[in-house]
Amino acid sequence: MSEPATKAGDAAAFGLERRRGADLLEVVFKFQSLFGLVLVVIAAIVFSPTKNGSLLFIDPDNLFNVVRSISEIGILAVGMTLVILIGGIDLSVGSVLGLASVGAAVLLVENDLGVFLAVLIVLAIGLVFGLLQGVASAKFGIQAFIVTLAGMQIARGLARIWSGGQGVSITYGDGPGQAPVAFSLLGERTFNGVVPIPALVFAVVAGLAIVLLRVSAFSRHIYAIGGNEKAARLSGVPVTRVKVLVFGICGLLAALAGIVHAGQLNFGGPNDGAMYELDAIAAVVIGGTSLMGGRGTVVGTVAGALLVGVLRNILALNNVDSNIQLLVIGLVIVLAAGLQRLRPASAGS
Amino acid sequence: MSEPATKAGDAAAFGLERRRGADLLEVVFKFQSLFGLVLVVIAAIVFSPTKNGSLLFIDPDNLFNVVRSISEIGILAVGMTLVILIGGIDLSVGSVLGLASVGAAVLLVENDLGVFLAVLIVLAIGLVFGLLQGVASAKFGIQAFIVTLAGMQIARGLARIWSGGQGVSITYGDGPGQAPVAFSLLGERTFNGVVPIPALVFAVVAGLAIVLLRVSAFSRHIYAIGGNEKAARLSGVPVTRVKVLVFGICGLLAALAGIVHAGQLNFGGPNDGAMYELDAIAAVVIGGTSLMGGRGTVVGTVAGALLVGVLRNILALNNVDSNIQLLVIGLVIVLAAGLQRLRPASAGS
Amino acid sequence: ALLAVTACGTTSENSQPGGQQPGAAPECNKDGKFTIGMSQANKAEPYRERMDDDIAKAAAAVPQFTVNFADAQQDNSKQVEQVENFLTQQIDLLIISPNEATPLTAVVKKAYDQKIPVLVLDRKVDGDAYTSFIGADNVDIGRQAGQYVAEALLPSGGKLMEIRGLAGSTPAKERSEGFKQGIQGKNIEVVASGDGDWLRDKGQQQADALLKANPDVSVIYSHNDPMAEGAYIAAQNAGRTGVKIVGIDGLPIESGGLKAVEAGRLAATFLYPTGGKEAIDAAKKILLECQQVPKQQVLQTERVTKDNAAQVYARLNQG
Amino acid sequence: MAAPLVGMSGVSKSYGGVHAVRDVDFTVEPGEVHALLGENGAGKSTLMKVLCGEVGGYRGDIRIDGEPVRFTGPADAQRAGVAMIHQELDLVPALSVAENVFLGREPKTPVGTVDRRRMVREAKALLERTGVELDVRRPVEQLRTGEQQLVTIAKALSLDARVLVMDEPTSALSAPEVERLFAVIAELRRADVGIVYISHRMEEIGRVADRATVLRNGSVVAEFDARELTAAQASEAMVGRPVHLMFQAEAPDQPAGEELLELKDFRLAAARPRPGRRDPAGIDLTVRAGEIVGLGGLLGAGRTELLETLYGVGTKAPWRGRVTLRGKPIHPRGPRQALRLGITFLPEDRRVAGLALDHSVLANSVLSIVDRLARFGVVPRRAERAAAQRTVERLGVKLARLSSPVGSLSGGNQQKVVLGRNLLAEPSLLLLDEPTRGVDVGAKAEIYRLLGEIAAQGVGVLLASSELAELVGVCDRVVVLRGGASVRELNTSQVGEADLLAAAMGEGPMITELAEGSAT
Ligand SMILES: Nc1ncnc2c1ncn2[C@@H]1O[C@H](COP(=O)(O)OP(=O)(O)OP(=O)(O)O)[C@@H](O)[C@H]1O
Ligand SMILES: Nc1ncnc2c1ncn2[C@@H]1O[C@H](COP(=O)(O)OP(=O)(O)OP(=O)(O)O)[C@@H](O)[C@H]1O
Ligand SMILES: [Mg+2]
Ligand SMILES: [Mg+2]
Repeated sequence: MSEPATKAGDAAAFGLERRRGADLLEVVFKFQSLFGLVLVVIAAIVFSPTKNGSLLFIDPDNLFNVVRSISEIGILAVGMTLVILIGGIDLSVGSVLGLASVGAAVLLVENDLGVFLAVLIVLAIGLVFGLLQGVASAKFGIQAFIVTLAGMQIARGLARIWSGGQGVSITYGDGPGQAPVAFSLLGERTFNGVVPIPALVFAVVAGLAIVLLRVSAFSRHIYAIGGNEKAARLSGVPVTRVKVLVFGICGLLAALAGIVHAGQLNFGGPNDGAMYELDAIAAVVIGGTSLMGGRGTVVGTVAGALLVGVLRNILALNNVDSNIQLLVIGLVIVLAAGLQRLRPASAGS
Repeated sequence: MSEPATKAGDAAAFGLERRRGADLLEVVFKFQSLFGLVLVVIAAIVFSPTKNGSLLFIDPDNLFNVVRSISEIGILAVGMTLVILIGGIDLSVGSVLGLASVGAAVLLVENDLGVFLAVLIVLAIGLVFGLLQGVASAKFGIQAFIVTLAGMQIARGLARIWSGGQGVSITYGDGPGQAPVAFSLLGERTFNGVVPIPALVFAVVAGLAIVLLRVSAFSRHIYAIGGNEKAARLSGVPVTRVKVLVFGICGLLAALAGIVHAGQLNFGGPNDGAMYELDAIAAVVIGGTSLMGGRGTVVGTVAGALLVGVLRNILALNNVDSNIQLLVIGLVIVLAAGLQRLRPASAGS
Repeated sequence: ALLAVTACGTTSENSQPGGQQPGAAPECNKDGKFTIGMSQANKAEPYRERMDDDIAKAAAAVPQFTVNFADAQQDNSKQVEQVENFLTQQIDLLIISPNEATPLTAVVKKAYDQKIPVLVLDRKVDGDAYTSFIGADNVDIGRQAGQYVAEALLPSGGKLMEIRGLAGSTPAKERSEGFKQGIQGKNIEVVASGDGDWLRDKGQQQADALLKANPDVSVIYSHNDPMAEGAYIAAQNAGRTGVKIVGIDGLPIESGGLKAVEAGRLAATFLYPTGGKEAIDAAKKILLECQQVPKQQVLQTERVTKDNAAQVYARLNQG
Repeated sequence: MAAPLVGMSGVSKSYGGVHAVRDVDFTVEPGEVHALLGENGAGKSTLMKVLCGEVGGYRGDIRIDGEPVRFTGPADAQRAGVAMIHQELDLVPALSVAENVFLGREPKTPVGTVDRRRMVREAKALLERTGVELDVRRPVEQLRTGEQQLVTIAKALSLDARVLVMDEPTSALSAPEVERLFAVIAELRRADVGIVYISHRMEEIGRVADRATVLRNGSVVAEFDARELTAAQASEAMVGRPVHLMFQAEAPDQPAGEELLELKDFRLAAARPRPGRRDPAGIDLTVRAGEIVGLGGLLGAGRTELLETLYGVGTKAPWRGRVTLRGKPIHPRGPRQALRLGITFLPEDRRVAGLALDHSVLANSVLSIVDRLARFGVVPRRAERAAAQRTVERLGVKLARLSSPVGSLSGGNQQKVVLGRNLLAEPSLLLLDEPTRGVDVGAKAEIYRLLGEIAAQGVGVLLASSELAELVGVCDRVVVLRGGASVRELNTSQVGEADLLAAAMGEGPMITELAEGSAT
């Protein structure tokens, strides 16, 4: 009776002895999405142009600009991470961002709603849009790619119809047809005008997601579904509900990104956000999340988004031709993804 | 010992007996991608506007026009089907189409090459581009999505650089700076001016692919890799080689589509083909091919492409507002994909 | 030679109070070295690519100038980011052709407030926190196209169809509105319209179906030349060789509308000048000659038909 | 003396820090059946994968006919006449049986296309050799696990190999198919093929093998003449101590508890039957609290379908007859409802339906109860770890640590993780489908002991198995299914394996009365 227990104990001890070396390696690989980022940052510093003897790249203003510039993609990418973790994909986020930016602008300017109400309505629209996609994909079993490809078109069409065929400008003030000044905060910086609000929103969203994925039962279900959906279902995971909810969250975050977008630009653009979905997916994948689902972290996604942002910034600061930029970014993305592959294979060949 | 054999025989007979009914059903579901098409065609006839008492939609001229209008997407989709069958995806096809159209135009007009040589070079470029992506994905194990996302940017950058930024017009004649008249055939119709050449090219490509997938050992390998890569490898299927080749074929077909594009429009546009990859993927998925790989047919893909083409045509014939078109197309795509799901589930729940 | 180029005409509205103008642009100096940032909305449209080319060409003649180009890929956010990058680089002058007006207003103002002269091309920003606007008027060009159709192509009325630019974009809306004004009261009916997204192949696709549904159409008005070329191919395919096609932009390049008019594929096009050369002229005035520039330079459009196409082409490409 | 057909010497292979195989010498002679024994994770599969070119990066050398070889891949090994039937049934689900059999070696017509007619013909012949008659044009995904196993055997036979490795070829087969396979092995032996035979069914070893080598922790610990080897000896060599094999069937004298699950003429009214599926078609059975009831039957008798249906994941069709749990009618429409009723299910194929192989042992073992562990949606890490640790220790799972991916464990240990997850959910009725498939004797003994323990706590167990010894040894009663219906109920204290087999095959003396007499 005691024999098996001892055996397990032995194995554990044996394991422990081996552990130190393996652990270090694993930590290294666990954070390799961060390494990619670190490498790119180092490259950025090395190649940074100087002005009056100081490096332009590490100017705090510039750094915050980088964060601000990726904040929308970053918010989208957080939601996308969840969707990809369950083995799905969401191509509609860019269009939903556009729809939300139009919605925010129209509700604030044309319908004269307050900021709170307008934001609430727009978030609800994003949530419902996402949930519907989730139902189509999880409940009716239509492939997420195709559902959200259609969703992408539908959201774009809705955005154009709602906006009346033209972008909606947001002006601030108390009069009718003007948005409350509070909304313009999204374009501002806080902490003595240093930290841009969108960057803050992104940080909060990412932080919440990181914590959520660490501690919640919900996250266990997400990973399980991505790892082996059938096993998850047999283990009593409410697979359909979790999937629908994840798509809902992704839609909600896309709407949030759209609100940030509108606030930053004072504009609801029906065509805005085109191709953002690809940027968001790229950030997720560069961050080491597997498109097969079940593996990945939001930390990686944040690193992936920053990596692309820094890369773009340093290329722009060096006035690299825009076509060459396309080539360089393409190559670096492949290299970064290639780095992920160095991870010690876990099982199988 | 003979008993079990007899029993098994009984079971088989029993199975056979049941089979007829099941077979019919199975045939129905096997061709359900065609059913979607049939439904849409019926709808198109019902909703077709009439002119002088005749239905505009079923005018042969219009029908061939539909085929012509989807021929480029169709050619891309055939290659895409192969890639998706092995469980991959190729986002670069639209950009490669643009690159090829530029290449054809530049080689014909600026380098004054003959049609044969120019086409050969462009096809070779597409092939090599595809093969390289295949190597990155199959050999270095980087996810196809990310490799081809990068490839998409890289091909776009190359197209812009090669064309010098502006599109290249193709004029025909014998003089220097003019393309051989033979190339303009791609914009013409044959068989008494009825069948557009691009439609013919598409038909030939699709026909070859259908036959290839039916009879070749190569196709068994493709399905096997998509169905269970490990099993394929253990069975001695040259997995890496097949994958690389499939990406190569996809690149080749994208280049072919680019040549058709240039010939139809008399123009090499570096920005052309944007988003075509999504249309191609949509055609493949509507046609019933699983994005998980291992299941699907080119027949389905052709039906999927035609379905979208007919849908667009009938909406345009009725002068439907373009935003409403987006909504309708989105919804029909989801419905068509939903139809696929009625297929009797294969295993488990 | 430089002046000859502006033969298409420049009306200078000198009525601006000019108080806001950074008349004393940062230490203007004949022998200084200046970096100019050029923020382009996108390089996917031939018109904008040509604008960049015009700027590059004009600047190449000014040894004091270096121009950095950025391509915002039709993305308002990206364009804001790129202007911010220019500010980080501490450029001496900003030329911007905004993707949309309002979204770029704030960052343009930021530059302007930092005493960087700002030249806005083609599409304005809101307010007046910029140094000078140089561009043509989309409503006006649409109106002229309408008037041309009414006068020359359908003098006794008729039916036409419209191939529009990207739905939801400002120029598409303005070119459409202007056109309506131009044909007002002339018994001309727009029986169908489709969105060609500014693209040649989309223009062809739309025209294909629309021509089928509307066999009585005799004129196609397209919001730009590439879509007009696409419509031309569609008309050829449909055997409708009699359909007259009118485009806009008139780019003086091989694949541009001028050549198409010259070859008879398009009945007419309307020159939509890029203002690139004018922008560098203005930059010279501000940075080298310490002069003020007018707040508004509305570039005149010009009707181009087979009669004058070759001549306009030659004129725009000299120098 | 001539060189052996296969000679492996000093072969070692390690994964990271795990020494899967250490310094092993192993030979196979022509016409010999060499059994390879060992606990789960002893390194049997790894050693054979090295031999068959599937695993590279090993130390030591391999000779075929005395010639040193180093295969670059499975295809390379196959060309040299070395083939393997894999433990995991690696088939392509969407391809037909024939296409699977000839995958990678498709017969060609003169014009280079696949000769489909020949493929079908030859595949049919091969399958007949293994004793099943299947439509070889059917996709493999529609086959039962056992049938799939026969397809992999046919596939290996088609290679005409000189060395054939069989890694647990019978784990999903019931008695008649096993007999058939033995006949095939005898045939191969006569053709001088060298065979390596791996199995955890000890009683098979003495019947087929000539020689037996035992691995423990990657090293050879013993070699026997298999013909004289008893199951007890083999087990002892593997585990390193005597294994009092399972069945201490001290018939649970405790009065059987209340009636837990009761089925009366249970059947599904499916609109149209799915080919190859054998949905419940008239089943009567009772499981009392504290009782282990076996489900016997041949390949395709409908055991799996019954369990799946009871767990709410079977064919979607109206239920007919009576299904009650503690007297109340039940009809779970999904796992969550079943779990709420206190029913858990251990699926037959752990890799497909049981585990996320990439994920840690920790994540896999607590999946069913994270909801319950969570407070306000937050799972306390310590509680999670503790629960996993408890399970791992209780079942004696051999692993490096809780965070290791479960896919890196040996098959038997993977199985224990799934069982552990079931137990954590604290069921009152446990549905087990082939719970010891691929599990070594030692672990089997532990699992049986555990089942006894759980049953003693008042849990009812319904256990489907193809191993007659297991049914007879572990269960209190066995219900035999045939064609989706229950045909016999046997009391295991009064009947043996032979009776069971006879009942399953539908022959032999009518002993129903006897069984019924004892059951009621
Ligand atoms: N791909 C791999 N990565 C890491 N470890 C592995 C891998 N494959 C096997 N192992 C380890 O090697 C050891 C031997 O495994 P192997 O599969 O050879 O055992 P086995 O004797 O076949 O067991 P079973 O009877 O359960 O099939 C185990 O400890 C296992 O965890
Ligand atoms: N045509 C089919 N389509 C889908 N699934 C099938 C089909 N045929 C069999 N199955 C699946 O195969 C499994 C039954 O096979 P299994 O290997 O359990 O048979 P068995 O154990 O030999 O017989 P038993 O039914 O007695 O358990 C079930 O999970 C069932 O869902
Ligand atoms: Mg094994
Ligand atoms: Mg079974």
